[in-house]
Amino acid sequence: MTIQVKYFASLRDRLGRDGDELESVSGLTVAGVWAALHPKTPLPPNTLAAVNLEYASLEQAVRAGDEVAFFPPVTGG
Amino acid sequence: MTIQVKYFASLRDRLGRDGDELESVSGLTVAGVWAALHPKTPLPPNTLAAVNLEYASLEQAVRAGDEVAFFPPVTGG
Amino acid sequence: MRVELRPASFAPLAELAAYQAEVDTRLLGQYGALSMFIGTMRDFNDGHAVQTMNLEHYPGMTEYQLQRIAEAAWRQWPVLDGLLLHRVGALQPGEPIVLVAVWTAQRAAAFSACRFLIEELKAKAPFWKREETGQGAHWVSHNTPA
Amino acid sequence: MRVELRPASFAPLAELAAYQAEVDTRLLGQYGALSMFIGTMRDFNDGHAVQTMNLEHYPGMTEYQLQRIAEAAWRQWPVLDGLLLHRVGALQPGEPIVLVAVWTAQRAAAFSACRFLIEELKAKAPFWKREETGQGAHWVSHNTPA
Repeated sequence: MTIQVKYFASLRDRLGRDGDELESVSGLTVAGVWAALHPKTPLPPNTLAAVNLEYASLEQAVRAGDEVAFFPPVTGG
Repeated sequence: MTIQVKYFASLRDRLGRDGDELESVSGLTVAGVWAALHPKTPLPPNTLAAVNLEYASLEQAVRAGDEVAFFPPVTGG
Repeated sequence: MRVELRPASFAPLAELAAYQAEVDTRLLGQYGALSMFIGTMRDFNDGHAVQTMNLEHYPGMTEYQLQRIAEAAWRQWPVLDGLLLHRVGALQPGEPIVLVAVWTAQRAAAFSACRFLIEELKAKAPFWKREETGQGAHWVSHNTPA
Repeated sequence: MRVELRPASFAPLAELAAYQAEVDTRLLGQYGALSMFIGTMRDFNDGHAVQTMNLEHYPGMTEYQLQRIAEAAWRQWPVLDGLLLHRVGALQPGEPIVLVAVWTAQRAAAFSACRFLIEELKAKAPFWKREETGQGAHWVSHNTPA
């Protein structure tokens, strides 16, 4: 099973796409998802992450079937 | 010239009228207005006073032509 | 800025919408925040059922004090416009008592000025409530603090 | 309690009046306080003129986070009812962005819960603003603190 990865706002514009798919491996974290997909691009400072619609730390474990999102600080309201 | 005196709310009910007129004398204060009109009734605790629509202390001077009001704590809003 | 007493029942959201249309002709694109408060008569107060309420005021002083309170808010925050309506006379439960609305560029000032207006009004504007309950009538002795 | 995203321009005071009518069928005489906030798009932000704005969101997460924020307010204050509407999509200056309304028995809880909702929403709900100015477009980098 795979992990769905989504990008939003300025981060999506920068990456040039709104998401990726990643094969799940054991011991994967949020930071590991980013590193696997963007080995040459460090996670931009202040980037926020979510796993299955909940805010998540970079150390949080990611499992097969999870939806992981990366996005800049929110600016609603 | 006289001083117009007004009473409101529970104080008016207690006194049985909504106002009085008082001949002006020199050196009169707000407390003196009350004492002249109600020599046997001390000013009820927490009573507020106004002179010409502005809140006033009991020591404030009162002059001929002034409008003096006494009323209980306000409860609007 | 409009400050008015209302001797008969009023529809606060309709009044606000009408005033908003006026504000828009002057300020559309400039205000970013509207904070509003409506106080409504409840059917229950301090542990007893209330059937009707009479709101007395001091004609002349009440309007003057409300105006002063508004001016104090305007001095303290960058207010673009405001609306303050307060009922007087005989009210039934569910009827509006007071409407306060403040338009500003940014939200912090709108919230602060709106809250200031209602707290100052409750503390200083000469209004007095008399409640009629099943057990008779009484004057409300004091407002609850903020 | 109603929490909704709006993909097209909406009339916040008309929506509030319609929801108020629903609230009245359930709660008339029980609520004594309504605190409301409307955020509107300005034509000027951070020193530059803004022509249009696009409000992006994260479908699914945005609704879920708004619901969680509302539940947090309900746990913290004795809220009787609430309405939270937030715009997404392309906006012109003067168009409403967000409406927050809270009904409570007494005013302190209404003000506090309304303020909490807007501050939490600005801090946590996944929305992103992209402004178009005469000099091109840019993503708004952060919200101003309260």
